[in-house]
Amino acid sequence: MSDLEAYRLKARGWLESVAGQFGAAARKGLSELDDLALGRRYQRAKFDAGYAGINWPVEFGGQGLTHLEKVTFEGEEMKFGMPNAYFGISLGMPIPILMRFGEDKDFARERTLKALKGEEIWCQLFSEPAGGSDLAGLRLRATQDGNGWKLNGQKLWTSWAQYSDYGVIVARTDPSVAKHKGLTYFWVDMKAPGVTVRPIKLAGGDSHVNEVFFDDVKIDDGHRMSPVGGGFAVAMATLMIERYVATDSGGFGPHLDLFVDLAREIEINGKPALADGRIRSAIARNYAMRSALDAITARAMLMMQAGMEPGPEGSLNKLVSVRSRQKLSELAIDLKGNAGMAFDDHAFVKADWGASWINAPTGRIAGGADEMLLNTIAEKILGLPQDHRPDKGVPFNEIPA
Amino acid sequence: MSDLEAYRLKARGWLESVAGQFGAAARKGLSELDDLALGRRYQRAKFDAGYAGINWPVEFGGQGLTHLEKVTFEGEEMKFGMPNAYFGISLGMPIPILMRFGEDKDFARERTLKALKGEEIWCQLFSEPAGGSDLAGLRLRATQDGNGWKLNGQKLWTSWAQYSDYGVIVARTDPSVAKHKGLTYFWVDMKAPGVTVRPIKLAGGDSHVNEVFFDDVKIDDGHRMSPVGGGFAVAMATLMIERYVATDSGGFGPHLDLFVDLAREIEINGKPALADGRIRSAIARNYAMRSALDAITARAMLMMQAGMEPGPEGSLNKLVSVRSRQKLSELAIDLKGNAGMAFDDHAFVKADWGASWINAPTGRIAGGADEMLLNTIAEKILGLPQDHRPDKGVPFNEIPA
Amino acid sequence: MSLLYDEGQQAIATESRRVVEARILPEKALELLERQGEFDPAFQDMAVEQGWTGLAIPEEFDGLGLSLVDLGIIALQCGAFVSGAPFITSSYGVSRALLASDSGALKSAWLPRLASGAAIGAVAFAEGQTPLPARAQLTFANGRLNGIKPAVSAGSQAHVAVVLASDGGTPVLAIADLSGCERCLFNSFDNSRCTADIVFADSPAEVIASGDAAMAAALDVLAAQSVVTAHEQTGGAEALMLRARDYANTRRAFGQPIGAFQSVKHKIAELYGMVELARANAIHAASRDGQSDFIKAAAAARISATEAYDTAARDCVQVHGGIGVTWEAGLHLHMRRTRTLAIEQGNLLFWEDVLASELTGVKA
Amino acid sequence: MSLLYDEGQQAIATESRRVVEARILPEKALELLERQGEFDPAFQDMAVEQGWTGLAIPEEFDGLGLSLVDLGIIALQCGAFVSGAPFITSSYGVSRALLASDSGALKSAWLPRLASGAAIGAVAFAEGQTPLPARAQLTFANGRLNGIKPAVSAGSQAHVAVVLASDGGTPVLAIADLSGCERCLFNSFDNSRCTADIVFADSPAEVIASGDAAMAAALDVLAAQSVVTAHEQTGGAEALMLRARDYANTRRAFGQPIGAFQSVKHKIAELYGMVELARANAIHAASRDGQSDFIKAAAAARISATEAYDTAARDCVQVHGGIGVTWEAGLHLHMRRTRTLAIEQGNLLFWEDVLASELTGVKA
Repeated sequence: MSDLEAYRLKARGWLESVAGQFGAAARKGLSELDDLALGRRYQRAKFDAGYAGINWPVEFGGQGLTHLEKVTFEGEEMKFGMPNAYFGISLGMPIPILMRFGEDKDFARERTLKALKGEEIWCQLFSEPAGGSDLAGLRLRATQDGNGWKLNGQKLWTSWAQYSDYGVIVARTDPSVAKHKGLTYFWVDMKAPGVTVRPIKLAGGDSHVNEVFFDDVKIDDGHRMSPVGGGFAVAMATLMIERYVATDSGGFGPHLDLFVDLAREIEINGKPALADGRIRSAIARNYAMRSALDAITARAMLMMQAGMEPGPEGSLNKLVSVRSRQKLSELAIDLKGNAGMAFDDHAFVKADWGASWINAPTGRIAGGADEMLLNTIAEKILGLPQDHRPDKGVPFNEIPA
Repeated sequence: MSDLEAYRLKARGWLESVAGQFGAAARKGLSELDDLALGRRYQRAKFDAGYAGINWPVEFGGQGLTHLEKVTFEGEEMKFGMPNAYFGISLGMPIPILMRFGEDKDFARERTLKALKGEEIWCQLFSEPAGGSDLAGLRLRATQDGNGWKLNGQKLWTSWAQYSDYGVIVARTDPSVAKHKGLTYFWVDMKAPGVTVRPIKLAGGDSHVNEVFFDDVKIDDGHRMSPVGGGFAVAMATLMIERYVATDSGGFGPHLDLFVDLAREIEINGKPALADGRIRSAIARNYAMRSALDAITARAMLMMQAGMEPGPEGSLNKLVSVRSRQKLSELAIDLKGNAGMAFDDHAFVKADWGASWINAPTGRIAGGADEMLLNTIAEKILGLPQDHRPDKGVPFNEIPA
Repeated sequence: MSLLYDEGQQAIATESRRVVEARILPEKALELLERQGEFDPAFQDMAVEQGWTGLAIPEEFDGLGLSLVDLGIIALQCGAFVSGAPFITSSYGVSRALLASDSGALKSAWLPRLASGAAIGAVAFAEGQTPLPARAQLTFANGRLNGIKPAVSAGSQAHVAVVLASDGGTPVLAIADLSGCERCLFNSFDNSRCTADIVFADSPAEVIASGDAAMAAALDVLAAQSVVTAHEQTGGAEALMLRARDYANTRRAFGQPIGAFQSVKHKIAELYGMVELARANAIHAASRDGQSDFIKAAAAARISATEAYDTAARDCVQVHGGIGVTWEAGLHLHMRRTRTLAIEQGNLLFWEDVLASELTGVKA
Repeated sequence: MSLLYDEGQQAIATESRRVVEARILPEKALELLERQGEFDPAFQDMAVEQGWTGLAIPEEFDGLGLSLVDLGIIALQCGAFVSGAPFITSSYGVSRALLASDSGALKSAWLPRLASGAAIGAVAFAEGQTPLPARAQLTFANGRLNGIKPAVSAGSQAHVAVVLASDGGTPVLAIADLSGCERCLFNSFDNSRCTADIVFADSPAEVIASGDAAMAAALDVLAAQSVVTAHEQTGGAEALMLRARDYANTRRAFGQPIGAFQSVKHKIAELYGMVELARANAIHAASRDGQSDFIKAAAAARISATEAYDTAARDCVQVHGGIGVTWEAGLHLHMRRTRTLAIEQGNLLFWEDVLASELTGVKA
């Protein structure tokens, strides 16, 4: 048995031992605040058991293991519906960036430890009303203020900002140069005066994303994590991490077995749905698609084990999975007929077809819309031309709004 | 019974009376030249029976009836597989343009009569190697030559040029102005010295389109059918006619009943294919799509009868029909299993799934590629922005090739 | 009936659009999503005042005696604004069933009340995912119904229902006064449809048809409701297509309106095509009411309209990006309604089979 | 077997691509379209010389004793150039059937000849559109076959065939020397597959397996051939995707490369996705040869690869516009091959059912 397989079994053992305390069943019916509190306790338990910061340096409180152990643990963890969503962004992007780009190492170490223990949460303040897909088009201003800075403007779609202690932010420090050249990267105290967080209710009824307003928020120049005007590069580095750590965030929704179980209970024109060619075709084609993505992931793991760089096909996962999940979830609901109209607002995306369906559009937009992913494949992998972009090279303050 | 219905019955009666002589059965196995000869006799028979130039002015040898009688006759004619393809372009675009824009009326009348009788055939010389979708990007030059013109260059995709006596052509008379401003519209004698026609063999094996080379072909200024530099407008007028007269050119391929008949003979896993949900779904969805297009056409007819302008939804026919035909033809071939590999190069697109399948891509490209049709819908009907076109307004000879 | 709207029908279209647009507030619809079994009274008032409740009921029963084509025109406007409650469709379904009965008493008892809007009707055929159960769990004996009809649209509000029940194994189509019936509410993703389980406990009912005639009459009611629904879906799809178009023309990214990017532009053009196909089939089906090919035309309309509305909801949200998935933007009102309308009157699996059986003579 | 090619396998990939690219001429393929029953001898010579004919045959029978993964690598290159004749697949199918038999005599009679390329094999299971007839029309009795196997790939050239026949209602899998059998040619859209009807008239044959064992062995052979075919389809799809990419980068319209228009750009990006899914499933299936989930993996590979090749053919031609539908451009070679490969080894309807049965335990 490979070391990795041994690690997997040990991890599953621990997860099973705490599932009763933290798992899907334990969370059922909890208010979001109670669920968050449970989540903090779960994160602390992970830290104590050595499952937090698995592939992070020991001096930052991590375990000093590899990406493989991390992915292995997350693969197992996914099955238990643990309350870990609140820490996904925090530990996914801002903290790694802080470890890498933070000037004050002691501060970085202290923040990292508290984040790993679930005591502090960080958010990522990138998107704005004017620019969803267009990261370089940000408007929020940071102006020189003594030997510090003053932030004014608005961010949008900031996940978990309402529970965050700190955040990383990209701001425009020079509007007179081309749009991706005038940005700078900082960290901010989310409790600082002038920061207002307004949760945004989403189509499914929940509110994990927020509008964040900055009104003369003063920050010390020590908060700067990039050269002045060098923020775009750090922001891109963050997004690279995002692509790379991207574990299936709801991706396919419920497992295909759940669809088979559902269809097994149903008759179409008095015959078993599982004997109907249309349902059989849907099952077969979904299985083929999922097994292909599994094989791509498995091959990437083997390559990493062999010290190779996995191929770009890894980027297909989100594009393929969420789109197919949207249609399969619709079919699952329709299959149930009138009974399909029953709806549980708090169900989990990976366990319930209604939740999977209502949240699918968010999945197709957040973290790179389908169209942006196709552009990336076309341009970065296949070398096709970039789209026409009239604002290319134009000073930001001369681009017509 | 409406007059139109009476006209339809009379037309069908006549068509049935000559079907034995000219119809699909009579054509089976004929060489293309023999089929053309038969076609000329059929066209003459139509002329004598009063079914040629149905909606054309009487002084040009037409019947002086309306577009409705024309469409009604064509709807009936389509069912008999008559050899009329050779005259479709000729009578569809060039001759109407000649009637409308030709300076010399006697000449126009004489040509029109001979074309209506099938004695002469006209072709339309628009597309070139450099520009399929981009009509204004034409390169073929017409240079002043005494008080006439000299043509040099190449045309491509010219239907039936190999059998044509005359053609209408768009040539560039001024490369120093924006691309759509330097074009002029002429007619040419296809038998003139310097004209070389090379048939192009297509994927299905047949060759109804051609390359046409012009090598110092001299034409009199009387051949000019537009102001110098005003050719683009006349060309667009021609294409407008094309959209408007567009009768189902193979569109859906074989009738859906033929698919049902095929499936009726076939078993899937020992059960009738017609009881298989996948086949039932394909039949139901194709029927829904076809019945919708039929309803759109029927409504357009009613509007024309009521003297109204039909809606733009008429433009959907080609886009929707050929795409769906491509996939249904594939399914029909696959359904037959190994037997589906048998292939008849000379079968008719509307009677044979193999012919329908192999020629479908041509249908999706000729007379407006899918992508161009979608652009037209988006821009002309919905008012969405035009694509970025870097060559807009740039003098033709300064556009990078 | 003609495929071409006459002047009167064009007037109905314009007027109904005007009033729906003026009276139906999206904020109200958003509120109702979080309340079970409630609907927007403003809509019902408008429907009564405009005479929509009696539109397709014969004049002898105090209706306007207009056709399915006319009702479709109203439904299309209701669909465009995600309004309508289910009554436009369900009360019509009940009136259609009543007109199929030969009891003058039944007709005069209910039709005038349905026409005036004093009574709301519900059609309770489906059980689980079977739209037309030939052997229903709901039983009929000695003039009494016993059993439960699950998840009936309008069920929480209806005064009268037409039900498909089983009389010792023989299907019967019956009319029941619901005043004595318990309604069990549950949370749905589209609560304003007033969907509820209806409990029949020795509830009196009168038979309209039985045996094959009952199944045929039920299918006719379901088909007619599908045609009304197809108009509603077409209206919704068109509204989404236009909303995507307007957003694509104003929202800018990378220095130009996003509508200049073909991925957006062609998505919307494809929606235009689907909307026009759906419209053509819906009007065609309505115009075939009473003809031998009505079921076929209704099934075709059902398929095109469901495809169009489902695709429009997916693509319109996608074109909007982040703003499209917010609660306030309300695009999810359409998204939720797509599933409701895809399920009410039977899902596409059912209608594909109905149509395939008509076209091939082979049963599923 | 691993999902990851080792150095030896990467070498096979590079080398096989090099020789196929050098030796296989599109013009030749175009010629062959118009000749019935013929194939490109240059290909067979190359296959022999490169040892492909014996690649997956055990060394004790003069083969190289390599795996399905290795054969897949070759098939992918063949697919990229629409080459291959059907022998790579069909001779392998026969050798696999032979290895399943327990007659040493049969094995040593045929396997070395198949390995050397001296003999060409054909797999003749299908009748009409039934890929695996449980009650074949072809009959077996007293060591003799009687009947016709229609449209057998490689049928016009094969020396030996493995057939599915019926022995008084019991299915048998048998090996037959074809020297005495008449072959009836017919025109197909992809003539170089050497497809022909094979006529058995008291033709001697030896049984490899009978009853359920025969059906199981036949399905195993079909599945293994499907995995080879899936690699061939993946290679074809990838070649078309890259050809569309290259054309879109060079061809200009409206003043820019057409690849800058998202309708073109995204079509090609989608093809990239389908190609990678197909590749992943094909390699995965090959690596599961001999495992209990092999049939499932093979069916998944069959589905992804067929979808990818079909879509790539449609879209690559569409991206090319007019030039794409000319005879000379030769894209129709791929287009024709998509249907051949979609039909050989059984169409998707068949494989969807095989996979659905495996996943649900419910038969079609």
